[in-house]
Amino acid sequence: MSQDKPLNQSLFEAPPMGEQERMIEAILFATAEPQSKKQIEDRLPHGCDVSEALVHLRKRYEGRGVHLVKVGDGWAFRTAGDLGFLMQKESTETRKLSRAAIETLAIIAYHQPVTRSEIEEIRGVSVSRGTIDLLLELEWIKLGRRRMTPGRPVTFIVTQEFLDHFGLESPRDLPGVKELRDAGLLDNRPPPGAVPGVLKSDDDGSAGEEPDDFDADDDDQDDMFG
Amino acid sequence: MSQDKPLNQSLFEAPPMGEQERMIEAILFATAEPQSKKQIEDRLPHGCDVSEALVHLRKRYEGRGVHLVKVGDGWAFRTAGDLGFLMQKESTETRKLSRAAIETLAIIAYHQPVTRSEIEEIRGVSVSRGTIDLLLELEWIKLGRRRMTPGRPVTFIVTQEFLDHFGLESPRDLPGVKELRDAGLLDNRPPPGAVPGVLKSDDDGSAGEEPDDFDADDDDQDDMFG
Amino acid sequence: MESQTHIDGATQARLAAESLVVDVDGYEGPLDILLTLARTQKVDMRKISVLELSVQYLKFVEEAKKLRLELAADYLVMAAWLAFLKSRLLLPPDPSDDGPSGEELAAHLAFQLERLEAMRRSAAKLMARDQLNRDFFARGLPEDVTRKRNVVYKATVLDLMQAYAQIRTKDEFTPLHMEERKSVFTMEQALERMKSLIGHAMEWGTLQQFLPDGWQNDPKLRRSATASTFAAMLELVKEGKLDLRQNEVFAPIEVKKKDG
Repeated sequence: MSQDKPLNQSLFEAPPMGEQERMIEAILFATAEPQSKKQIEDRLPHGCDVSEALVHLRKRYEGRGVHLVKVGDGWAFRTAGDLGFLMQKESTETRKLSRAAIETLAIIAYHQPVTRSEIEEIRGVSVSRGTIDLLLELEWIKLGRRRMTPGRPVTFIVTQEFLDHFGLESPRDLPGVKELRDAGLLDNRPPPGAVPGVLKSDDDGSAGEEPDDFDADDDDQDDMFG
Repeated sequence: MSQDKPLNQSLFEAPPMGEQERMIEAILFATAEPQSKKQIEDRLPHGCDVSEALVHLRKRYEGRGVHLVKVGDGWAFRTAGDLGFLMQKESTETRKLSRAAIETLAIIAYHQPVTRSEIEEIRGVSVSRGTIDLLLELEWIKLGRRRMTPGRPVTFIVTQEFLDHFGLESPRDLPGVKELRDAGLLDNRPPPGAVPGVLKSDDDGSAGEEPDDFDADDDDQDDMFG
Repeated sequence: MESQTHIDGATQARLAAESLVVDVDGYEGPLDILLTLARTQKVDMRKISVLELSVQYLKFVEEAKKLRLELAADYLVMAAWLAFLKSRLLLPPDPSDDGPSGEELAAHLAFQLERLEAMRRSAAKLMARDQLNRDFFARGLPEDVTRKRNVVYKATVLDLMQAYAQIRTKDEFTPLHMEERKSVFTMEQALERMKSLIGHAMEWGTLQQFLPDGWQNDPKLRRSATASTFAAMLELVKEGKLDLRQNEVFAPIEVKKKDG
C-alpha cells in the first residue's frame, strides 16, 4: 500500500509515544470500522509501536463516554454501553431474528467451525437455506474452511462484524463459553451406533446419513460460494 | 444556565459534572451532525449544565488527536489540524505501459521530431489521443517545433525526463536497427535490398522522406492539439 | 375455579400432552418436543429419566393420533426409535447383540437435550448483550480517508527497443515476403505445366528435362522448381497418368507416360 515511502525515511526517528497515541486516536476516531494493527501501522510514520500506543490509548479512555475496544484483530472506538439511552435517535431497528436464526447463530458462534449438518444435529431439525442466507447477509457469519471429511462440507464461522455487533473481543469471550466447554457441551460427541432421523453423526456432513434433499441444498451452496 | 426548568425537575438531581461530560462525549462521538447546545441538552437528563460540560470536554481534548470544535452553533469532534495527513491514504500502483504507448514512445524516440501522422504511418494504425496524452502527462514526450510544411503540424520529441527514466544520455544512445538485429532483437532474416518509404535511416528523423499526405492529416491534428 | 382443583394428575398430563399436540406447529421438531417434555420432569437435565421421557413422548404421539392430527414423519420416526429404546432399557441386554446398549443410547439422547438446552440459554445470553447501534455506537461522523492513487508506469529501454524492433520487422519484411514469392515455382504451376508435357513423355526422361526455362541455372530457382515439379509428378502418378522410377539412391529420377 503506502510502503513506497522515500528511502531516507529511516533517517527520521519515530515520533514520541504521546504523538503516536494522538495519531492512532485520530485514525480510529475517523473510521467507523475496526482497524487492524497492520492497517494502522500502514498509515503511521515508520517505526511506530502501534501495540504499545494502543495500550496507552485504551487506558486513557477507560471510564470515558467513549471506549477503545478490541474487535477480533481490529480496534475501534465505541460509546460506553451504559450511555445507549442517550442515543435513541441513532439506534437502528435491528431486524427481529427468528428463533431458528438466533439459535443457528449461537450454535455457529459457540461451535465454530461447524457444518450445516452439525447445526442440524444440535437443533434436531433441518436448517433452512433462508436462515443461513440471512446470517450471511447480515455478515455475522461467513464460510470457514471445508471440513476434510467425505463430501468436504463447508463450515461456518462468525465474522468480525458479529464480534463488533455484540461487543466481543473474540469468540472466546462469548458468555459462558468456558462453562459449556468444561461441561463437554461443545464437544463433538458422535451418537452410539445407528440413531434415526435427525440424530445424525457428528463429525462429518457426509452425504450418507442425510436425506437426499440436504445434499441438493449443499450443492447449491457450493455453487454460490464457489 | 439553570433557567426556566420545569418545576418538578429539581426533584431529580443532575448527574455529576464528570458524568455529564461523558454523556456529551458519547453523543458528539456518535452523532453524524454537529449538535447545538440545545440539541445536546434535549438528550441529557434534566439539570445538566451543557455549557460548562463542553468547556471541560474541550479542555480534555486539547492537544489530543481529535479536538472538540464549534461548527456554526454546533459542536463536533474533528481530527486535529496537524494530523490531516493521516486521513490520506496514498497508494502507488505500478503499471506496464500499453503496447500502443510503448510503440508510440519508441517511434518518437527513434524518429524525433515526428508528427502524429508519421507515427501512425509507421505503426500502421492510428494513435489514440489518450496514448499521446498519457505520454505527455508522464512528461516523457513534449511538443517539438511545428513542421514547416502545409498545415504546420506539431511534432513530438522526447524529454529530459524520458532520458532520465530510461538511463540514456541522449536519444542517439538508443541502439540502431543494425544493433538491434545483432543483439537478436530483430528477426535474423536477410535484409532486403530496397527499403520502402517509411524506413528512414536510423540516426535522423528528417522530414525529407515523408509522403505528402502526412501534411493533410496534420491539419486535423492541429485542431486537436490547438 | 373449583373444577380445576379436582382435576387429577392423569388428566393434567393428558391436557398437557394435548396442548402440545395442538401446538405442534410451534415446535421445531421432535427434539424440541422432547426438551419441552423433559422440562416437565423439573430436574437437572443431567438427571433426566430418558425412560420416563420416552413414555411421555409416546403418549404425546398417541394423543395426536386420537386427535387425528397428522404428525410429520420425523415425529413418528422418533416415536419408533423411542419405543425401541424403551424396550432396550426395560429388557435385559441381549448378549448376542453387539450394538450400543440402551444406556448408551439414552445417555446420548440426554446429552443432546442438555446441549440443545445449553445452546438456547447461550443464544438468549448472546442476544441480551449490548448490541452495536442499539446500546453502543460507532463514530457517527467518520471522516473519509481520501485515497490518493499514484500510478507509476514502468518501461525499460529493452521494452522500447523490442517495441521498435517489432514495428521495424513488420515493415521490413512484409514487402520482402511478397518478393520472395517470385522465386517460388508453385506446385499448381508445376502441375499445370506437367499436364501439358505428358503427351511428349513417351520414353523415360529425367526430371531435370521437365524443369521450366529459366529455372535451371539459378540454384534458388532450381531448388524450388525441382521440388514442385517432383510433387506434381507424384500427383500424376497417383492419378495413373505417369510412371516414375529411380534406379538407386541419389540416381536421377526418371519419368514417362503410363503405358496403355
